[in-house]
Amino acid sequence: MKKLINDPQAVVAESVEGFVAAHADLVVSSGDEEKLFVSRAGGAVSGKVGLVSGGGSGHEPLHAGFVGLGMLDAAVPGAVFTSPTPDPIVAATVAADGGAGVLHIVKNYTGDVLNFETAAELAELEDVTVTSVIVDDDVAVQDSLYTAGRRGVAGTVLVEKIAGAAAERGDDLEAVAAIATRVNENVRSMGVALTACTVPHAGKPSFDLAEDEIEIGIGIHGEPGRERIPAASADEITERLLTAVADDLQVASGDRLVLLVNGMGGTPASELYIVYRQARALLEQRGASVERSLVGNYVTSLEMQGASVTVLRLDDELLSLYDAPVHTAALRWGA
Amino acid sequence: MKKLINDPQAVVAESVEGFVAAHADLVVSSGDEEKLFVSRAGGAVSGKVGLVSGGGSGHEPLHAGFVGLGMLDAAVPGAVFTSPTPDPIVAATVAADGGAGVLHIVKNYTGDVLNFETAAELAELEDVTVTSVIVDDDVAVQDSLYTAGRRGVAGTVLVEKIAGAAAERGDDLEAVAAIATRVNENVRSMGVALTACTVPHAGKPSFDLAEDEIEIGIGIHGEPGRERIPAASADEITERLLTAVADDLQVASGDRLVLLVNGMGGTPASELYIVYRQARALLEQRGASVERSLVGNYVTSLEMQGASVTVLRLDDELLSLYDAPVHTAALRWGA
Amino acid sequence: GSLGVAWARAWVEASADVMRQNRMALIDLDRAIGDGDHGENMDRGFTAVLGKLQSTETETIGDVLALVAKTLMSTVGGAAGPLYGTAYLRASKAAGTTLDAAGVADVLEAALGGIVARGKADREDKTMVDAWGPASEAARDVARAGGSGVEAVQAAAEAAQAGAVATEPLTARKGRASYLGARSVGHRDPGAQSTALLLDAAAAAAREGERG
Amino acid sequence: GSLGVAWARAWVEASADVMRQNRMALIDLDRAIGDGDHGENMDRGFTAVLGKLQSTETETIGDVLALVAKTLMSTVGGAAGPLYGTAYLRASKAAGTTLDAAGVADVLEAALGGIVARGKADREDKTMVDAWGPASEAARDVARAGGSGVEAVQAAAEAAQAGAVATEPLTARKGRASYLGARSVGHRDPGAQSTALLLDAAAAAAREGERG
Ligand SMILES: Nc1ncnc2c1ncn2[C@@H]1O[C@H](COP(=O)(O)OP(=O)(O)O)[C@@H](O)[C@H]1O
Ligand SMILES: Nc1ncnc2c1ncn2[C@@H]1O[C@H](COP(=O)(O)OP(=O)(O)O)[C@@H](O)[C@H]1O
Ligand SMILES: [Mg+2]
Ligand SMILES: [Mg+2]
Ligand SMILES: [Mg+2]
Ligand SMILES: [Mg+2]
Repeated sequence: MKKLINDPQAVVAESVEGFVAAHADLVVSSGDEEKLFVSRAGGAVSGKVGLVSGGGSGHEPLHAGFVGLGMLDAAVPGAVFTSPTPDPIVAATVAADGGAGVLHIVKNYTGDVLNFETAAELAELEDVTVTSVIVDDDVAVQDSLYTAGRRGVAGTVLVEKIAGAAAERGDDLEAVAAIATRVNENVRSMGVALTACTVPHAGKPSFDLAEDEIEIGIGIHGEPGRERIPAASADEITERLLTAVADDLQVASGDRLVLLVNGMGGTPASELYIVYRQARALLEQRGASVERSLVGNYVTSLEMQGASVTVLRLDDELLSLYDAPVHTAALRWGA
Repeated sequence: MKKLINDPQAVVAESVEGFVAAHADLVVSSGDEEKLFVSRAGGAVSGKVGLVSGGGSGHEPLHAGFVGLGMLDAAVPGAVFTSPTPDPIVAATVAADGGAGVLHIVKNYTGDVLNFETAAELAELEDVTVTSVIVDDDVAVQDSLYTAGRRGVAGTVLVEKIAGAAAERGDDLEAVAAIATRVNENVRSMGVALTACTVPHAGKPSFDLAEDEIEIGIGIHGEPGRERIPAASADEITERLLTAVADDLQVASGDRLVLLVNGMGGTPASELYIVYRQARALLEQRGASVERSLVGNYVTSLEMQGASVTVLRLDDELLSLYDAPVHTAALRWGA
Repeated sequence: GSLGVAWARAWVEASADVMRQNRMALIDLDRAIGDGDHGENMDRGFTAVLGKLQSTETETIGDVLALVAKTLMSTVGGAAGPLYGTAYLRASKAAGTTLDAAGVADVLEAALGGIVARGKADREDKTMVDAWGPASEAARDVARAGGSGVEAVQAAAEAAQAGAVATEPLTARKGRASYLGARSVGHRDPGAQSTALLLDAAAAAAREGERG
Repeated sequence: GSLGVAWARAWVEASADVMRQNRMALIDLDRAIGDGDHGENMDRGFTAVLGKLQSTETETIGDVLALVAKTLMSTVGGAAGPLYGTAYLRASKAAGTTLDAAGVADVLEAALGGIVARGKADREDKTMVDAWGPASEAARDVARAGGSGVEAVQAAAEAAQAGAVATEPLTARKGRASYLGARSVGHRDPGAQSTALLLDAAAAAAREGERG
């Protein structure tokens, strides 16, 4: 394992320190190592619903990179690939509350769900009204009442963007939660890994992949995927991902879409655009139109090589919220 | 070698196809495989000095990701790590000319210099006035009359940004070239690689690095660096890079700086922020102040793991040009 | 044969020890069917617990277990943090001043109840429930048979280890391993194994207490 | 013993062949002290040249070499593209209808002059100049000694190969290998090697022409 890090235990703290120093116009850190969170430089916006997300670190720019105007109010980074504990979530929730309540955007992992659940209860004790929306867009995982259900992956960015815009325009907590839920219902993702990643404190790759194998349906925590198949061309891999996503979402002719091709951290941009090219072509073959696109590293797995394809079905309102101004470290337009 | 590609020979063409499809609001492709270039969607801006850059592919988002308002007018992607030939450079130059002449921003590699040189001569035959600025910010390489001189690396982004702003405000060709030269004179960079990268058509890593070795002073073409040393902590590596950069630039107390920590393509954002944290601290120890920061993948070497540190000394004019609006696929603010 | 606050403190110390020693083994189990952090999480948690314990007076078993609960909840994170946190919290409430075999069974059942309440896993879902379940049953059996508290802990530890081993052929239906479906077969659940290790530490502390 | 347009065409065909066959070897030389693309660049260039040649009538050696020049210039890129492009362009201008030994020497000197004009490398800078230089001198020697055109090409090819080998102990001062400084020592310059291969193709074509 070679990484640009110092003490493996200090990775998150040092990285957040660098992050808030580099983006001091946008964000501040709580500074408290026991209750570490990142929030908007200006503090809570009075009267606005606060948006808080978080989860294990290692997925940067998620979530701290999306704190700012039109998106999150606070982000809580756990240890690498480990959900944060309730305490910092509570602290972030209190900090994000502008009096209109706080929406927790939680990716569907047992750990995230349980820790945010406890935090929500504790925050209510501090007189903050909390509603939670669970993001579960990963079609690689079978959705079933008898399992942990689908994971939340790159679709989370679109939930955060669009719910953030709803909060910014003044929607109340219930309405923001409803928008977030609507985005989650209309977004699907699936990913592939060409290589594993190495968690700093583990010091070994999260799984072993032969030189001619890839993992289809990979999660964002270095957890193994749905199946291991022989390496294939970008077009073939993309077709596999896109087909699973579009079938599950039942993409139909006339649908207006956002297409997000997300890098897992170690993939060159040029390869993401090759994936994008094919994904878009396949969507257009279905008669759908790609109205907006994002291509880049948004929800990563450390230095993993690979990509995920996310499709969101738009309606007029979602599109206008998507287009609304956003100014964060990792996403910026209109502001 | 596992990559998200189809035919290794088609990587550049397919990637550019995806890129212009994803950013159709900003850019178009010439479409001509023999004379491939990317230019602003609106065409040349009448009366404005045109900015053209280019070079081997594999450094994305450089250069096509910087085509748009306030930055480049056209970018010419060669084969992976191979300077483009004169023909597409000429075509891009003609396309970028709004009647006020064209500035070529050329990274200092023998191939780039020679091909742009020929292209400039040929473009003059088509009645386009061309001036060239050579970027050579890499302090890892000894500057000497008797060698190829220093390489152009991540500092190129700052040259393109600031010269682009000068062109956008209406400076004439000579003035834009003077600004570009001033940026180049005030910018220095140095990089490190933890892993090599693999050129698609070569199919093998560009060099072999043991599990406990790193390359200091790496170039952006997978060419080996200045020296190979045992793996070290992020803080130690950063100090090595920053010291070389700051000494060469003679950073002094009171200097106002841009600090760019650039990822080589396969490095997690979290690690870049750890490097940033230390680089900034060391600059502040020298009494300098970091006025603006960029942290991310700007000038990459495919999937190489590693980073480079770039420091630009600002004056009032350079700062205001840096802050001027820019709207490209990879850099956006104020527009 | 009964267990008191000294045992509880010794258990925590032994737990911190065993988590440190098995850190990499648990990471490796979690790498296979999860995300490779379980050993790190538990080690971080019990290191913190040990620190807290050393600077805290405790009068009852319940005090000790409550301290463990709070500290794990606020330092472990992930799925294991809230689950173990709730387990120890419920256990702390169930614990009397000293534990005979029935008391041990009550405590383990309370812990199990907390885990199930939070995680909603059934037996054979390939989670830590598959260690806590057999453990509490074994303790209850010892109580019914008239054995001692120490014997109950010993039986619980053995049953937990057997339960952890028995997760190997199962297909995971809860937690991160469930994403793997059939590919989770053949691997031991890391949380079940950490449970077995913790109960083994409990048994070792009990045996030490007998001797000392 | 003189060389005409048929030889020039045969040379190009042999060149395309030899670049294809040595693609990976040249990539490997360039990986060691450069960026690993020289074999790919040369193969791409000469594949294009071959295609063009097959669809183009050529009357003189100069026609053939001019076509090579233009095509390399517009397909190779990198440092080698303009350098070889200029070399063949100057060579095409220097070439008479047939080449005796002096004619061969003139052509090679012209090529060398083009490369030096563009690349500003001196001898022993560890570049293709270290192959073209000895090659043109060897051809001139043959001419002075009264040898034939075929003999001149043969001698040039041998000198180029020796020159390429002789780059190994040198420290690079031009091109990408110069970034390595002392670490470039011990590796053969890829461009010098491709020059040697091209001149070897020229000699092979000349021998074939003698026989045929
Ligand atoms: N729903 C659940 N019920 C009971 N135990 C669970 C549940 N989900 C996960 N676990 C336990 O948690 C363990 C994983 O803990 P850990 O690796 O620390 O957290 P994470 O899965 O968040 O990375 C699993 O091995 C399993 O025993
Ligand atoms: N200034 C120069 N003069 C002569 N030859 C040069 C010069 N610079 C580079 N070369 C030659 O070019 C070769 C490299 O070509 P190539 O790998 O195709 O281009 P690049 O270096 O741009 O990747 C070197 O091996 C060397 O022989
Ligand atoms: Mg985890
Ligand atoms: Mg090259
Ligand atoms: Mg885990
Ligand atoms: Mg090369």
